[in-house]
Order: sequence, then C-alpha cells, then structure tokens
Amino acid sequence: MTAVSMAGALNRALADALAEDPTVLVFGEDVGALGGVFRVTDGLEARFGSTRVFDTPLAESGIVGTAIGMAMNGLRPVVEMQFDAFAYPAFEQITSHLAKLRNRTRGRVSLPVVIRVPYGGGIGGVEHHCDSSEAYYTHTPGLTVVTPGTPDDAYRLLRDAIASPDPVIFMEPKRRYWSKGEVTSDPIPMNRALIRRPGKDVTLIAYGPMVATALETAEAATEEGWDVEVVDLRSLAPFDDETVCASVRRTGRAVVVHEASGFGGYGAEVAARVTERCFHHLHAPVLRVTGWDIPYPPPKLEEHHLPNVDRILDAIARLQWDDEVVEVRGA
Amino acid sequence: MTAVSMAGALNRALADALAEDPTVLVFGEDVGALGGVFRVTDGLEARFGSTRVFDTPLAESGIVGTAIGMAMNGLRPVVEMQFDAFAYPAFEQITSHLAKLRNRTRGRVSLPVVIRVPYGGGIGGVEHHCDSSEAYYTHTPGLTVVTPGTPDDAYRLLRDAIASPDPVIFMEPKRRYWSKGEVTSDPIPMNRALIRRPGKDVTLIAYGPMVATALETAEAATEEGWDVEVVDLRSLAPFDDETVCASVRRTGRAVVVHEASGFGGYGAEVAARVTERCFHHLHAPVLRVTGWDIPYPPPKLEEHHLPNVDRILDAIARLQWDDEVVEVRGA
Amino acid sequence: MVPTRELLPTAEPLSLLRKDGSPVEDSPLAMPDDDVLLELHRRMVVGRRFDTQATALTKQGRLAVYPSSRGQEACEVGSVLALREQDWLFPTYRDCVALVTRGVDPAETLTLLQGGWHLGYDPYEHRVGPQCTPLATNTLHAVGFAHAARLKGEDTAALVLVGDGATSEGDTHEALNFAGVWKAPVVFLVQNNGYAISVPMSKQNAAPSLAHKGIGYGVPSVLVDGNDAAAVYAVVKEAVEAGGPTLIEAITYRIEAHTNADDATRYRTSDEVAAWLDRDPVDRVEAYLTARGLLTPERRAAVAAEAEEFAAGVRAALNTDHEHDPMSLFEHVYATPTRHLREQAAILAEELA
Amino acid sequence: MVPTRELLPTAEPLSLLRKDGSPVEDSPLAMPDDDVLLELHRRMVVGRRFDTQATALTKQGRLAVYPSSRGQEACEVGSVLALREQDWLFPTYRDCVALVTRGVDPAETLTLLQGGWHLGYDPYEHRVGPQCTPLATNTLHAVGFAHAARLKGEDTAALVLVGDGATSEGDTHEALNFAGVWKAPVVFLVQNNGYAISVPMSKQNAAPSLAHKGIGYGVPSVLVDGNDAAAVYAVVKEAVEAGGPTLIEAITYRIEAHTNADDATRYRTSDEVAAWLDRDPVDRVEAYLTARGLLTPERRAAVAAEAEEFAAGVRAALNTDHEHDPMSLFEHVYATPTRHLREQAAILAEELA
Ligand SMILES: Cc1ncc(C[n+]2csc(CCOP(=O)(O)OP(=O)(O)O)c2C)c(N)n1
Ligand SMILES: Cc1ncc(C[n+]2csc(CCOP(=O)(O)OP(=O)(O)O)c2C)c(N)n1
Ligand SMILES: [Mg+2]
Ligand SMILES: [Mg+2]
Repeated sequence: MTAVSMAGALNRALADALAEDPTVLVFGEDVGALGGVFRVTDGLEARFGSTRVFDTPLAESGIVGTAIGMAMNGLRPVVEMQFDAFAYPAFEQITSHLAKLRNRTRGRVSLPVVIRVPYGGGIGGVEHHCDSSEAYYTHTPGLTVVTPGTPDDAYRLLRDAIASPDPVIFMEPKRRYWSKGEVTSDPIPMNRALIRRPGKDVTLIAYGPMVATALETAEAATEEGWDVEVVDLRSLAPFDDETVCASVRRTGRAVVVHEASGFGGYGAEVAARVTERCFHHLHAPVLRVTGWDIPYPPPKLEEHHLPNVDRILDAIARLQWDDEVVEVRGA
Repeated sequence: MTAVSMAGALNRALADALAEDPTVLVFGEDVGALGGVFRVTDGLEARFGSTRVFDTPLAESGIVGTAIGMAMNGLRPVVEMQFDAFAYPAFEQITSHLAKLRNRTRGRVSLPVVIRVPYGGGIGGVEHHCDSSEAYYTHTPGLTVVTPGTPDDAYRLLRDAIASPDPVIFMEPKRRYWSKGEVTSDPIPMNRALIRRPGKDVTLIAYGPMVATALETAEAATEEGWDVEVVDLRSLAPFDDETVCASVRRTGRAVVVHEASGFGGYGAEVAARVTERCFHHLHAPVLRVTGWDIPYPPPKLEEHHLPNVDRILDAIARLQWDDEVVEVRGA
Repeated sequence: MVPTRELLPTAEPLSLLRKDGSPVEDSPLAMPDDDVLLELHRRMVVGRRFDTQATALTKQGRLAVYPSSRGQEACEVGSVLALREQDWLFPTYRDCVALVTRGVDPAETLTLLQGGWHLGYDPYEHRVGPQCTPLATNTLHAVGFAHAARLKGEDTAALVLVGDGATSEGDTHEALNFAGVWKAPVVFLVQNNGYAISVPMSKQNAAPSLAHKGIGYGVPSVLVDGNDAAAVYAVVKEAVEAGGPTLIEAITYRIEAHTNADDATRYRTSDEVAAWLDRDPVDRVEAYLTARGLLTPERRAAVAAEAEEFAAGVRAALNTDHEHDPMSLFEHVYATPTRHLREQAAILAEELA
Repeated sequence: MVPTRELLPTAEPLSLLRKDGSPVEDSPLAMPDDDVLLELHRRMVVGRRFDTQATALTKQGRLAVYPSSRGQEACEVGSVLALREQDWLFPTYRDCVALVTRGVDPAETLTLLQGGWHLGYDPYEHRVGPQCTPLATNTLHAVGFAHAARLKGEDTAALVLVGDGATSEGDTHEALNFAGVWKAPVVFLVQNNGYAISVPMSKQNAAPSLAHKGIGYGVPSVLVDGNDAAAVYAVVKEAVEAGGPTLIEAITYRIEAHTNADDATRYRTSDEVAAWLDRDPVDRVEAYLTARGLLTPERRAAVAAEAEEFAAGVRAALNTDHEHDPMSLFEHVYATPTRHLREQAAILAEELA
C-alpha cells in the first residue's frame, strides 16, 4: 500500500461510501465542482453525479436542517462545514434537533447524519478559520464526536461515522490534511481509543492534530529518561474510559493535550474523569496542555498559542517525579 | 427592607439601571407590553417608553447582532433570550463577534452587552425550555458568565453586569424566580465567589439554581456529622480560584454540583482546576453531582435527572472518610 | 403556473366563503366538492371540541401547558385535508388539531404537552413530523424531507406549518431559499394569527404581507383568508399538486391566549377578540352548508355527538395516570446505549431500588 | 418615495453609463456632477492599483491571503464616495478597496490579511466597522448601529456590504426584517459578483433578482449595474438621503479567483471572464470622461502617478517586518485582563524570557 494524505484518505472514504450505499449523499458549500476548499470532495460530483454530491446555497443552518429532513426520509447525508467557526450558525439545528430527535421520538427517528468540521489551527489561517470547537459538541448528549489523528484513522473513522445510525460530528484536524500515511483496514471500533505508543512512566492523552505532536514529544522525552505512553482518543464522545484509565492506572501520571482553550475545554472532562476513576493511582494531578484562554490568535502569533513539544515536556516535568509537591501555577 | 422575589429583584435592577443611565436599553421578545414571559421586565416599557424598552421581531441572532451594533454606537443593550435553548440561534453572533470584538479591535471597540438567559429546569417545562447551557459560554474566551443564587445577588450581579464594559452572559435560574429574599447593597465584586455557609469538612461548590439545594444539603449533612462549607460561585467565567481553592485546601474534600449534564460540563473545569491546584490537600477526588448525560427530560421525569440533597449527600459519603479506597463508579 | 400561484400574492386574501357563509362568486379558487366541505365541517367541529377539551384539562392540571388553536381551525383542518396520503405534515406546538385531523391518536398528540415524553406518536405512522418547538426550524426539515423524496423518485409533498412570528427567524429564509433553488415540493403555510405571544404584526414585519417574501426566493406565493376552510383547502391542494414550493399566508386569529400560562389582556383588547369571533371559521362553513341544505339538523347533531365522544375519549385517556419509566431516559439517546449511559442508568436504578 | 426606490426593483439594472462609456439618456438616475465623476475615476484607478499590488504581495508571501475585488471597483468606490462623513461603512473581507477609498490607511487595511492582527484600524477613526469574515453577520451590526444613531437623534446612515452568497444566510433576512420594522437608515449593498467562491447564482437563489427580497420586509429595493460607478454612486446617495432602509443589488463580477488560494478554472470558463473584462468599470468612466473632455491626458497621467505612488507606499509598508508582541494576545480579551489571563501571560512571558 502506498502512503496517502489525510485529505486523500477522507476523499477515498467518501467515494467508497457513495459507491457502496446509494442512500449516501455529500453536500455543502463548494463541495461540488470545486471539490471543497481543502479538496476533500475532489472529483466526487463528477463521479457520482450532482444528485448525490452537490453544492448548496450558503447557509449552514440550512445545510444541517435539510440534512435532518433528508435523514428522516431515509438518506444518509454527509455534510461539510467549510471551517469550524462557520458551523456556529447551525448550532441550534445541531443542538436542539440533530442531537435530540432520536430521544424525542423514542428511537423511531434515526438521524444518520455526518457533519464534517475541519478544525484547529497551525495553517496560518485568519480569524474564524482555526477554532477548535469540539467541546461545544462533546457536551451535547446525543452527538457522537470523533476525530482522526492519522490518514488511516481518517479513512476508518469516516467510514464508521457514515455507517453509524447516530449523528456524528466528524472533526478533521485541518493542519494534518497533507500529512501522509498508509490506509489499512484493521477493524478498530469507532468508539475505542488507541495506544499509539506504549510507555511506562506517564500517559499522554491526545487527539486529532495533537496526536503527531504527542508522538514527537514521546520521542523527545526519552532523552529525559521518561517512557511516555501516547493514547489517541479518536472518539471524544463517547470517551473510552477503559483504555484511558487502564493506561493511567499503569503509569500513575497523565497529561492531556489539545489546541482548544483550556478553560471548560475537553481536557477538563478528561482530567476530571480520569481523576475520579484513578485518584489513588495518581502521583500528581492530571495536567492539561492547551491553547490559552483567548480567541484564536492571528497567523503571526499562533505559534505562541499552540501546544508544542516543549510545553508538553514541561508539563511532564511537573508531574511530581521526586516526591516534592507539584508546582502550583496560579492561585 | 422587605423580601422580594428574584424576578422582582431583577426587575428592580433593570429599572434602576434604566433610570440612572440613559444609554441602557432593554429589548427582546415580549419584553414590552407583556413584561416578558417571566415578568422580569414588567412595567418597564410603560415607565421608560418604547424607545428604551421594546419588543423586537422574533429572531435571536437578530437581537444579539443588532445589540452588538448598538453597543458599537455607544449604547448598553440588555437583551432577553426567552428560554435557554432559544439562545442557540444567536450562537454565531455571541461566539464569533460578541466575545471577540474587543480583542479583534485591540480594545478600541467595547461591547457592554448583557444577554439575560433564563436557564435550568425544575419548573415542569417541556423540551427546550430547561437546558443548562452555561458550559457553551464559559468555554468561550471574551465572555463573562455570571449567575445569581439569591434575589440579593440577582440585583447586584445584574447591576454589575450592566455596568461592565465587557459582554456578560447573565444566566437566571428560572426555578428560583419566585424564591424570596432581601436585597441589600453590600458591594461584593461580580467576579468573586461567596462562602454562603462556612464548614470544616468538605467544600460544596454550587451556583445558580443549585445554591439553595447545596445549603439544604449542608443542613441535612449535619445529621451525618459532616460540617459542609457551601461556596456559591456567582461568577462562572472568570472563576474565582482564590476563594474556591482556599476553601478546598482547608477542607481537603470537594463536591461540585450543577444541573447541566456532567460530561464536558462546567463542573469538569471546576474539578480539573481545583485538582491541579490543590492536589496534595485532597483526600479524595473532587466529585461531581450533575444531570445525567441525556437531553433534558420531560416534566414527569425531571425529578430523576436533577441533582438533589440525597445525591449530593451520597457523593459526600464517597469522599474517602475512612481511609478506604474511594468507590469507583464505572470503568 | 396557475393564476393563483404567481410569485406575488394578490392584494386581498383569496377566499371562497364570506364571513356570513355566502359564497364569493368571482373567486379564482375552485369551490371544493360538497363531500369535502362536509368533511371540513365535521373535522373542524371535532377539532374545536378537542381543543376546548384540552384547554379544560389544562385547567385541571392534566396538561403541563396547552397552546390552543381555537379560531384557526380552517387552517388546521383545511390544510391537512388537502394533503394526499403519501404527503407529510411538519407541525408546531400549536397544531394539535391538525394532528388529530391527520389521524394521530389524540392522547399521543398530547403526550408532549402532558409532560410524559417529548413526543407521543410515531412520525412514520401518519407521516407527521415531530411537533416542533424551536420556531421555524421545522421549515428546513420539511424542505430536506421533500427534496429527499424527489431524489428517491417519490411523489411526496411536505406541508410545514409556521406562525407569523416564526417567519422572522433566519431558518424560515434559508428554508424558502433552499426550496426555491431545489424546486422542492414543500408547502409553507404561515398561520398569521396576528401575534407572536404578545408581539403584533406591526412590530414583526413591515411588508405588505408575509406572502410577499416568496418572490425573494422565486417561490410562488398566495395570500388566503385563513378563516375560510374552503379557501385554505383549495390553495393547499393546488400547491400540493403543483409539485414545487409554495408560500401561503393565511390570515387568521388566535382566540385564546398564547397558552394557558399567558395573559392576553396585557396586549390586546376584548373588542379585537370579539371582532374575530364574528369571523368564526366553523360558523362560516356551517352557514354555507346549511343554506345549501347539505348540513341537515341530523348531520349536525351527529357531528356534535361525534365531537362529544371524541372529547370523552380524550378525557378518559388523559385522566388515566401512566407510569413514566425513569429508565427510559437513557434508552434512546443513542441507537445503542453507550457504556457510559449504561453506567449512569445503573446508578439511577440503584437509587430507585 | 422616489421612483427609483419602490419596494420592487426594476426588471433591468439601472444604469447611467453604457459599457462603451456612452451615457444612458433616459435613466431615472441623476448623473453625478463632473467633479464627482472625476473623483470616482481617480479613486477607482488608485483602488485597482492597490488591489493588484496586494495580489502581487500575496504571491510574494507578504500576505496570508488576499480576496481581490478587481472588477468590482464601481461598487467599492461608488458606494463609499456616496457616503457622508458621519455615515458608517460595514465591510467584508473583500472590501479593502472600499476601505482605502474611505481613507483607512492601506497598511492598516491589510493587517488582517497580512496576519499581524485581526484588524488594523480604529473603527471610530474613519467610521468603518471591522472587516467581517463570518458571512452576513455584519448586516445586523449595521442595523443595530443605525438604529442606535436614530435613537440618539443623530443623522447617521450605515452602508453594509455583502456578497450574493451571503444573502442566503439567515442573518441577512433578520437584518432586512429588523431594518424594515425599525425603518433604520441602512443601505444594504449586495455585490452580486456571480459567485460565492465556486457556487454560481443558479445554485444560490431562484428569485428574479436578489433585490426582490426587499418587498418581503417592506424595504425599498434597487437593481443597479454594478460596473457603472456613476449609477452605483447615484443609487447609494439617494438611499442614504432617503433615511430609511434600502436594499441595493449591484450586478458585477469578480475578475480574480475568490482568493489567491482558489483555483477559479475549476468552476468557470475564461470566456466568461473575458466577457466581463469587456464591461470594465474603470474603462467605462474613463471613456465617458475622455469623451466629455474632462479627463485630459494630463489628469490621467497624474492619476496614474498617484496610483503608482500609493502602491509604492503599500509595498514599503508591507515589506517592512514588524514585531508582533505575543503578550498582546492577552491584553484585550477583557477590558481589564482577568487574574486568570495574567497568570497565563506570565507563563508565556517566562517561556519567552
Ligand atoms: C427559536 C425560538 N425562540 C423563541 C421561542 C419562544 N416562543 C414560543 S412560541 C413564541 C411565539 C411564536 O409566535 P408565532 O410564530 O406567531 O406562532 P403562534 O404561537 O402565534 O402560533 C415564542 C417567542 C421558541 N419557541 N423558539
Ligand atoms: C458563515 C460563513 N460561512 C462560510 C464562510 C466561508 N466563505 C468565505 S467567503 C465565502 C463565499 C462568499 O460569497 P459571497 O457572499 O458571494 O461573497 P464574495 O466572496 O463573492 O465577495 C464562503 C463560503 C464564511 N466566511 N462565513
Ligand atoms: Mg402567531
Ligand atoms: Mg459573490
């Protein structure tokens, strides 16, 4: 097998799903002739025709709202939000309907809708193009939220998301669109985390764009003598307690990393949850390495915002290695 | 001073602000002749005229978007969202503009806008009328999020919110609208938490509708021999680390309570943060007592969802009192 | 395009029956057949009785809340009877009478308002979307549904009901626009009952009529007398048969307060209500049918009896206390409950044990 | 109401100059004075030079992204020159030429696209709202701003620029509706440049024209030739003076790709582009003014020289590397940095030390 970019893997997943299941539709802004601003839908309209793959008017609530209606009528829409912040106009349709209709109807209405959301920064994008909005969705019961860290997972998770009877928010780490890897077909269930690198000393919990950064950090950490285990969550909701907690109970230390602002971010749930369940195995509090609690910075300053190897190493260093009290930052 | 309901206190705060500052405006759906569906704006249009207090067309994005424009032009809009879930159509205006415009303009544009959001359940409301949406806002840098637990705080926090140069999401615990209390004028800064009841054994962290429940629990806990300290957060963003952490370091145990679903809820931040900062003072993990991770239930079942005294006592009981390992629930 | 479905509506609402029940001679609309008119009458009488029964049950505390459609029966019944069996209805919280007219079980219609669950019926059984509370959001569901039918090669139209206030929401605009571009077979019926809770039209919209929105999307638009069941039936039927999108504004009036929780005296006069009582939709059809000799005293009595019986059934159903299983809270959040929810369900089960 | 501002637009776009620069004799619009026409020409030439300079700088990596408005100069310049000093402009990412025409410093205009900060200028200095990226959201800001001015007793109009694609967003509808109800002094100028990135009008809207949306809100509407600067100037001026809301659709074309990152060959033909190059807005005014003897070779040369000088200034400013202070990230999130952000700032400062 040859290496393929994450964008290419997503394209292949869409193509395979369209080919296998005639009820699958792909639509959104610029997904047709243009193939999407990131070319993830490249060639699909030409191949599958414009009743299966098509451009919509420019209206995100409209895209999600009509997708809901189509799903009620037996189709499986896969829709694209052009950038993370441009999904916000659809927030009511996502939160009040997409997430709740199955429950509202006691399971009579299934909404197998996938919303693809390119998210995160690191691409020099101007304001509104680099938000990490996962926490808004993971706090909304009824939604499944997944995010791939590798091309392989991009393919598999998107196939699984499309096959899911539940609505899935599919978060695509846009700065990894061009990273390459092989696409295998190992059947790993969509809702399980994966240990990307085994280690004994500390569990580094990452997802999406930060998986590669976490692996890099683990490499660098060997120089400091730390054997870091890297867990790629893959599924943010539901959270795979079993895999993560087993790892933390083994290592006794954990750091969780994401690009989104820390305050009320997804990492807070990970830290709170892991602590609740593994308290007596922990040598130190679960630390978070995240974006600052600020709006996403402009291109020239984003490097100062994004978690990087140094910051993660620094957090690891603060994990109470010498039995002295962990350094408290702030009040 | 005579006791006044929380709705009455809010009404008084609006009236006093309108009277003192000619740039204050009150608008939204049904806030005029009707006085709002909860009567919080009762009598204001008659008293201040319909250029200061007025009904708008039925469109929440429109309400917040025009409030932003008005604030840019020197006014101080106080707008009402009729119920929590009906603020979702305004999510883009809140998240992409209200929260970010000061930062975008390097402080040149101030947006002193208050968005009043009646939130939470316990009133027998049908679907979409009982959401606790605070976590969506607290995770959005640039927003201040406050919520009163008493009529007194309702008055003071709303006055402070209107006076604030920053946008404030003012979350009103609708099931406490009719609870009564005195309105004093102690100047407690908007961003500080308050110890509502001192105690030695465990810190119970609550806000909004749960403050009363927490105080009730503290009473009940005395029977079990636990001396519970109740902290009313008042300000969810920013979070008052000082007050809360000082309490937890004193008691060594903490429980955080809210109505919203637990997963990725505001309590996750509280637990993660307090643990990061007080790890070595904790005898047990910070536990959360929250709504389940489900859409808000219908009226006949809401009692099974909402945190209550028993559930909070149960969490307190699990706080490692006898040096045996805390019971882990779930994987 | 037929003359009554131009991009711009007529200046005056189309009608077939005057308020005294006399027929409008020069109407461009086709008067429905006699059996349809009799059926409109019967369903409106039953619908109204259902509505007053629900209001009464609310006063007795059997419903959490009830938004009455009294005065809007011509819209509720006229539009639904104009649907074909394969068509779908996308209602709001106010459209219980439309639902029972469509055949939804009255107790299941009231489940939402009674508080037992968020919805009582199976949408697929009578092809009725869930009663929708977030205003205007159902317009998009209807457009998506209808477009999907078109893509699947099915001849299905969607009728979506919204209020005057809901036309101000962005979703209404997006839905009309998608429907216009896709030529989706959707009938948008705006029941302009004069108010959005307390807010009158003058504060809601400055257009000559709400139907004037249609042209901005290339969607044919119709203005109709919403208290004239024959006219509502005729325009909806024509719109369904036309196959593409149509925007219909029906001018009507909400006789009761917004819901039982509302105090309408704060924002409208009793004179205004009285004037509308004088334009009653049921009386109007009754007068016409009686004048034509079609509505005999016997038939009228039979319809009244049927309505009473219907109301008795509603009473019986609603006065029965049902068990509401707390464990059901966890069952349908996902197709298969997650491990996470199973854990939470176990905790609740333990509490209840 | 003046004849050119009815609720429905004319079937054909209003114009003053034909594409060859000859005047339209029977136009209902008033031809601007000669000095205005000369100013329109001057600013368009300068604006275009600015635009090509920005495009060039983007190719050299000095800007993160640049959305060109080449071909849309009649809209960008004509509308801005029609504003009075006290009026406000609410632009989008595409409206850099409008901004420099309004007097905003070119380097500050490009700050957003250069990547140094989210906005470079002080909105209050030239009465220009922040360049707006989330589509259509600025329409509501303009309405609120204009309504506030009215409430404060000030005679201020707001001009809001949006694209054809942005008219599909719910916010555009809510803004038109609020403006209609409030009679707010807002001019909505839709630059219909044929595409929303790759999506053509045929997939965006099925109305006879976008200006046909106005009547649905009681907002007077105008369809204008968007490559005719004289006509754009005239209709915007009339709208500003009218005092209430107006919806103007200007038919124009985006000559360049959506941004430098876009590949327009994927969705449009070069023949189509060529046809629009033939309707160039600058050539048109130039031809008219030259025929009238107003644009002498000397003046033309002077304008060209001014444009070159302007471009040189842009180059100089953009080719200078600026320090971007990381600590500024924390400064303006709140009026006074919270304790929480001060803690984070301290950590970053330590990292950088
Ligand atoms: C998005 C949203 N905002 C606000 C509400 C609260 N609300 C419920 S009904 C109503 C008025 C609706 O008026 P209209 O659309 O005219 O329908 P009617 O009730 O008159 O049938 C309002 C504001 C809501 N349900 N949804
Ligand atoms: C709410 C929102 N959705 C999507 C986008 C991404 N986007 C940026 S420009 C654009 C096309 C806009 O087209 P149009 O309104 O016609 O303006 P033009 O670019 O042609 O000037 C899109 C889809 C956005 N900026 N905001
Ligand atoms: Mg109404
Ligand atoms: Mg365009």
